[in-house]
Amino acid sequence: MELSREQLLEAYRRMRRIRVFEEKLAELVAAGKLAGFLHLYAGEEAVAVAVAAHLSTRDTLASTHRGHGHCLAKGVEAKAMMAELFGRATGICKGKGGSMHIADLDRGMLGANGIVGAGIPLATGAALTAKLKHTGGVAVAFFGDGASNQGQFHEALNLAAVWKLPALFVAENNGYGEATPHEFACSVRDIAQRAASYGMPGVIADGMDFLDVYAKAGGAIARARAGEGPTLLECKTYRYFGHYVGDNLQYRSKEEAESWRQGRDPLERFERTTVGEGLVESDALRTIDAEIAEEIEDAVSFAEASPWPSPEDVSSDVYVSY
Amino acid sequence: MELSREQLLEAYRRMRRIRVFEEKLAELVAAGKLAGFLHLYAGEEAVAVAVAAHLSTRDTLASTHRGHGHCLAKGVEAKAMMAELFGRATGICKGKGGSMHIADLDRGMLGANGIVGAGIPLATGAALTAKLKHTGGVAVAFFGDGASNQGQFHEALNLAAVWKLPALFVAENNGYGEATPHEFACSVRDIAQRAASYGMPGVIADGMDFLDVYAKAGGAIARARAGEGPTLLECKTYRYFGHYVGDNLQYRSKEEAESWRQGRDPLERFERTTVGEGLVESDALRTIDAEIAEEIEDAVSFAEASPWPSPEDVSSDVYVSY
Amino acid sequence: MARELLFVQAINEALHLAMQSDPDVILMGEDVAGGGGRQDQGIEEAWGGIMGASKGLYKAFGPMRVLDTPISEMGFLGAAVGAALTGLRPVVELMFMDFLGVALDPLLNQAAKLRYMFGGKARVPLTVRTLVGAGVRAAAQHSQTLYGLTTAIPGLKTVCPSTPADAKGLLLAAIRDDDPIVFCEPKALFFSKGAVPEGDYEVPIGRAAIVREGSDLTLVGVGRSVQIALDAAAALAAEGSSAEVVDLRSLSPLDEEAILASLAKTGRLLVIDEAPPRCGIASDVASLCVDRGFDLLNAPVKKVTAPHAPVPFSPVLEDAYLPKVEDVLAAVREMG
Amino acid sequence: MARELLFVQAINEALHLAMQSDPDVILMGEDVAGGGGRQDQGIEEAWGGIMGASKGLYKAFGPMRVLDTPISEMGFLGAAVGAALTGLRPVVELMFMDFLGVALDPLLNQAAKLRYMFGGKARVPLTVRTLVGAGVRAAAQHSQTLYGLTTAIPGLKTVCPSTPADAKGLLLAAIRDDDPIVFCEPKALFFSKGAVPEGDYEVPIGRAAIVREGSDLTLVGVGRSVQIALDAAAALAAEGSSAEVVDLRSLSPLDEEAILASLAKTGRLLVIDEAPPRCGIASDVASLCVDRGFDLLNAPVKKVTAPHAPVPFSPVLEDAYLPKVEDVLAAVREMG
Ligand SMILES: Cc1ncc(C[n+]2csc(CCOP(=O)(O)OP(=O)(O)O)c2C)c(N)n1
Ligand SMILES: Cc1ncc(C[n+]2csc(CCOP(=O)(O)OP(=O)(O)O)c2C)c(N)n1
Ligand SMILES: [Mg+2]
Ligand SMILES: [Mg+2]
Repeated sequence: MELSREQLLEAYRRMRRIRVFEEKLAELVAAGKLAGFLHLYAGEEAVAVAVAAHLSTRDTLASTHRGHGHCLAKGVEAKAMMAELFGRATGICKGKGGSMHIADLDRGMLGANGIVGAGIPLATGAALTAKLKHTGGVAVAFFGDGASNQGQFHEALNLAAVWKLPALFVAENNGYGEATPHEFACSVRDIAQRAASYGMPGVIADGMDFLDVYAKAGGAIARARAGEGPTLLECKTYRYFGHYVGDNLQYRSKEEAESWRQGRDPLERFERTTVGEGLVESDALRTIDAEIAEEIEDAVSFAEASPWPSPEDVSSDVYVSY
Repeated sequence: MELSREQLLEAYRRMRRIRVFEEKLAELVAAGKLAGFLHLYAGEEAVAVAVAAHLSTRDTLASTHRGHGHCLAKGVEAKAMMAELFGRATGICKGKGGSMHIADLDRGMLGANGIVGAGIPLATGAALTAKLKHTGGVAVAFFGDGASNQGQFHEALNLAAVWKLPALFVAENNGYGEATPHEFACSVRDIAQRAASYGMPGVIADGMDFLDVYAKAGGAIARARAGEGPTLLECKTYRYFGHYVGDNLQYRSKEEAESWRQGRDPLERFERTTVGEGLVESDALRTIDAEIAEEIEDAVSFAEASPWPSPEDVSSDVYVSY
Repeated sequence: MARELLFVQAINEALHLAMQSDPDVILMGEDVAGGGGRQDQGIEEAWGGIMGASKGLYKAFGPMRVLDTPISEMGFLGAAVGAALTGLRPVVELMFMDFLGVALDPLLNQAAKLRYMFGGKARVPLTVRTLVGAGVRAAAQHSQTLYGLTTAIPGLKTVCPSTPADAKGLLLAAIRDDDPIVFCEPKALFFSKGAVPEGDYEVPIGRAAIVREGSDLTLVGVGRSVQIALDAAAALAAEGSSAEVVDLRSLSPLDEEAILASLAKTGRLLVIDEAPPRCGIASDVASLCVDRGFDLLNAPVKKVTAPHAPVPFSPVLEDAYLPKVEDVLAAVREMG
Repeated sequence: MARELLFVQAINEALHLAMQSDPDVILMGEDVAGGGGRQDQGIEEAWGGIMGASKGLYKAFGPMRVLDTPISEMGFLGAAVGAALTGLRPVVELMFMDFLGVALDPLLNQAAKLRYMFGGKARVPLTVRTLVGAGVRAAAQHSQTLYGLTTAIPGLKTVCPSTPADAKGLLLAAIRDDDPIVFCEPKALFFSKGAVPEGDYEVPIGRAAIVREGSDLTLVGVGRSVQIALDAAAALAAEGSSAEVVDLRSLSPLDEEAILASLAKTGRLLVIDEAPPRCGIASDVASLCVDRGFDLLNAPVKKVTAPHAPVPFSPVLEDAYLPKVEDVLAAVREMG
C-alpha cells in the first residue's frame, strides 16, 4: 500500500477541494447567497479522502448530514454538488435533495443522509449486495460519534458481523454531536471499543493524519475484500466550523478549537510530511491550490448561472410508476 | 447476603409457583381452554426469582413477552394473572392486556411487553425516577438473548451508563430467539461482553443455579443502590417449552433439550444443594409443592368462575380524560 | 381455477415463483428460514417463518438467499433498502406490522424518499410483507392495522389482499415492482381457503376489484373487512337492497375511478375498516367521495371501523372491538 | 395582551412556568441544555436547544431536571415513558417530527397503550415537543408534517398551535395533562411574533378556535395553514365572500362540534393542510363533514394540501410544494 507521487497529489487535491468547497459555502451563506442547513466538513478532510483512496466505483459509501467531504472524496463533481446546494436543475439531484441528500449512484455514493445513523444499515445492505453478487466491492459507512449511540449503529454492526459482510464502519469522532460533548452522550471514550460487542476488530486512527487513516483503512478494506468480515475504524478528528453554518459555537472554547488546528491541520500536516520526505514538491501542491481555487469559483459560477427547476417537477420522481 | 431458611423457602415457593403455573397453562391450551399467545418461562425460574429476591415494592421491573415468571417472582398474584389469561374482568388488567401485558404497578411490575427490547428503556426511565426522586429504588430490565440485538438495548444501556442510573440489565440467554439460534443472530457468544460498550460491568451467571444468580444479582443491585451505576448480568438458561405454546420445536434437537434438563433443572438443583447442606428440609419443600398445586388449581377455578368483561368496556381506559 | 389453497400457501407459492424467476430476489426476516441449516443437530429446515409462509424456501434457495435475521428490524430493513438500492430485490418479512414502531425509519425516511431526493436516479425495489389486523387474541401490540400509516407516506405503495388468489398475484406484482411496497397480510385470513390459479400471474397494483355487483349502495372494504362487506351485502339482499362490494386491494395507489364508478351507480357509500377511525383509509375514501363524488352522493358516507382504542385481549372485548355485519347494517339504516 | 413574544419565547416561557410549578417536570432531549455545565471550559449554558426553546432552563433548574441526551431517540423517549409511568412528568424534545422514524415505538406501542393494556391502572403524563412542517429549505427528512400519524394512534393526544399565545397556553395544558401528548411546533412559525398573556394560563386541549367569523364558507386550518386560511379569507372578502376560519389547534381530540357548528353557518367547507393528501387530517375533517355534516353541505368539501410527494429542497420547488392562498382561491372556485 505504498502511495505513488500521483496518488499523493490526488489525495492532496481532494482534501484541498473539500477545504475550499466548505470555506466557500461558509462565505456564500454569510453573503446571503445560500439557504438550507449546511454542515461543513472542514478539519476532517483526511478521514474521507484517506478511506476513499482505497475505493473504486464498484465500492459503495453511505454518508451523513455532514456529507460534502465524503462525496468529494468519492469523486462526485464539485460543480454538480454546488448546483445542488443552489437548488438548481443542474444539481446532482436536480435540486430536489440539497446538502443532506447528495448522491451519485454511478460513483457508488449512496447518499448523504439527514437521519443520524441511517446510513449505517444502508451500507450494510450494499455490502450484502456485494457479497451475494460477488462484485468484489466493499461498502463503507461514515458516521459521527453521536451516531454511535443510535440503535441503528448497533443493529447494523451486529448484522454485518453475523453475515460476515465486506463492510467498513468509519466512526468520525469529532468530539461533539451538535452542541453536546461526546463525554456527555457516550459511555465510553473510544468508540472503537464497541467493536468488541460484535466480535470485529476495532481500530483507532488519528483522523487529522492522512497517512495514519490511509494505512488503517487499507488494512480493514483488504480484510473485507478477502471475505474476513467488517471492521470498526474510529478516526479522532475535529470540525473547524460549527455544527451548521450559523452555529455560534458557544459550547466549546476557542482554546480547544485552536489546539486541534495548530500543528495538526490535516492539509498542513500532509504537506509537512510528504514534502519533508521528498515524496512531492510544494510547487506541485501550490499548483493544485490554484487549480482548486479556480474549480470552486467555476462551480459557483456554474451554479449561479444554472436554471431553476420547473415548479411542475415537484411531483415527479416520487415513483418509478404509480 | 446470606439467605435465611425463610428466604430460601420463599425462593423455592416462587420457583415452584412459576413452574406449576406454566405447566398448567400448557395443559389448558392443549385442552382448548385458553387462547392467545403464551410464552412459557419454565426452565428459567431461577433467574427471575433470584433477582427479585433482592427487590421490594419500591424497586421496579420491566419484563418481556415471556413475562409470567417475572411477574410471579415480583409477587404478582397468580389468581389475578390467571384470570387475565382467561380474559376475565377479574384479571389483573381487567382482561384487556392478556399474557404479554400483565402489569402490577403497585408491586413495581411495569409490565410484560410484546415488543422485544422495549422494556429496557422503560426500566431505564424508572431508574431515572428513582434517582431524581431519591426513592432508593433500583430498576431491573429482563430481556432475552434475541433482544440484545435490538437498538433499544444499545440506546438504553448507553443512557443508563451516561446518567449512572440505579439499574440492572438482565439478559436471559436461553439460546434462541423464536426458532433462530443465538449464534445465527448474535455476533458474540456472551452478551455480557457487550457491557464493555457502555463502560459497565458485565457479569455471567449460571441461570439454572439460583444461588449463583442470587449472588451476582445481589452484587450488581448493591452497586446500583450505592449510586455506582448499572450492570449487565447475563444468565445462561434454557426454555423447556417451545417459543410459544404450540411451537413444534423442530429447530432444536431432543438431545440438546435433555442436556439442559438432566441434572441442571433449577428446582432440583436448588433442592439438592439446600437440602444437602442442611439449610432446608425436603419435607418443607414437599409441603410447598402441595400448597402451590392447590394455589394454582384455585387460580384456575377462580378464573373460570369469573365474569367476562362487559363489551362496552372496549373503549374505556384509553385516556385519563378525552 | 378449481384448485384451492390456503392464504399462507398462496403466499408461499408466490415466493417460490418470484425467487425462481429472478436470482436477485432474496428473502430476509426473523425465522424466515427458522433456524434452517443446523446440520450438526440434524436439522435442515425448520419453521419457515412464524406462520410457515416461507416453508421450503431455505431448502430450495439456500442460505445466501433466505436469510434469518437477528431481531433488529430497523437494521435489517435498512439493510434491505441498501441492498435494493444496489441491485438486489429484497423481500423482507416484518413479522407484525405493529413492529413498525422499531422499523419505521428505513421506510419513512429512506425507501420512500431516496428516489425523489436523488432526483429520480435511484430505484428501491423492496417488498415488505407484514401481518396486520386483529381477531386472534394477540392483544394491543400484535393486532394493529397500520396500513393507513404507510398509505400516508408518499414514495411508498401499500396493498392488502383479501383472498388467496389476490395474495399470490399481488405479491408477485409487488416483488417485481420497482418501487418500495408494503404488502399487508391479514393474519385472521392466513388459514382461509380459496381458489388459486396455477402458474405465474400478477394482479396489477392500483386496481380495486368489484367482488359483488349491486345498485343501491356501495360497500367498500379492504383485507378482512371485505368478507364483512360481502356478508352484509347478503343480509341486505335478504331485505331487498342491492349492495355492490368493492375490495380496494391497493391502498396506495388508490383506485379512485373504481370507487367513483361504483358510487355513480349506487349514490350511497359506506367504508368498512378494521383500523380505528382517525386519519385512516376509511376517512380517505370518504374524503374522496365528498370531493370528486359530491354530485353523486345521495346520503352521508358512513365509516364502520374499530373504535378509537387499542386492541383488547379478552375474546369478549376483541369481538366487540371488531367491525361486524350488524354494525354495517345499523350504519346503513342511519344513512337513510 | 399588549406584550408581544416570538413563538419560541412563548414556548420557553411555558417551560419555565411548568418547571417552576411542578418539581416532577423534567426536560430531556438532544442539546436541550446544549452542552451546559462545562465549567472546565468556562461554559455554563450554551444552546438551550437547537432553536433556543429551552434557553435558560439549565441554569434555572440544573442538570438533574434539564437533561442533554445522546442521539438515541427510541432510548430516551422510551425512558421518558418509563419515567412518566413511575411518577415524573417528562417533557421530551424530539428535535424534528421526521425522527419518529427512529422513535415511534415508545409512542405507538408503549405510551399510547400502557394505560389500556393495564386495565386503566397506569398513567403516562408525557409531553413530546417536536418541530413540524416545511418552508425552511430543510428538505425531505427535516420538513415533514406527521401529526396525522400520531392522530391516528388511539391513546395519544396531538395538538398544534398556530400562535405564540396558544403555544404557551397549550403547552402548559399539555404538560399538566395526564395522558401522553404530541405537541407539534410549526418550525416556520418559530420566529413569528404575537401577543402573549403574562403569567400562567392554559388553553384547553380539544378545542378549536374560530379565528375569523364568516358566513359563506368555512376554511379549516392547523398550524401554519391557519395563516393561509386567514390570508385567503381576506382575499375572499375583497371579492365579497365571507369566510369563517377555524384553527383546529387540537387534532386529537378533534373539536367536531366546532367544525360542524361552523359548517352549519356556512354550508361549505375547505380544509388546508401542509401534509400530503392521503390519510391525514384533511381527509379526516372531510370525512366528518360527509358523515355527521352531510345535511349541512351545499358543496363538495375540498382539501388543499401538499402533493403526494416528499418535501423538495430547492426553494422554487418547496414554494410550489406548499399550499398557497391562490390554491385555496382556485379550490373555492371549483366548489361552485
Ligand atoms: C435521528 C436523528 N436525530 C437527531 C438529528 C439531529 N442532528 C443532526 S446532526 C446531529 C449531531 C450528529 O452528531 P455526530 O453523529 O457526532 O456527527 P457530527 O455532526 O459531529 O459530524 C444531530 C443530533 C438527526 N438528524 N437525526
Ligand atoms: C420488535 C419485535 N420483533 C419481533 C418480535 C417477535 N418475537 C417475539 S418473541 C421473539 C423472540 C425473542 O427472543 P429472546 O429475546 O431471546 O427472548 P426469548 O423468547 O428467548 O425469551 C420474537 C422474534 C417482537 N415481539 N417484537
Ligand atoms: Mg460528532
Ligand atoms: Mg432467547
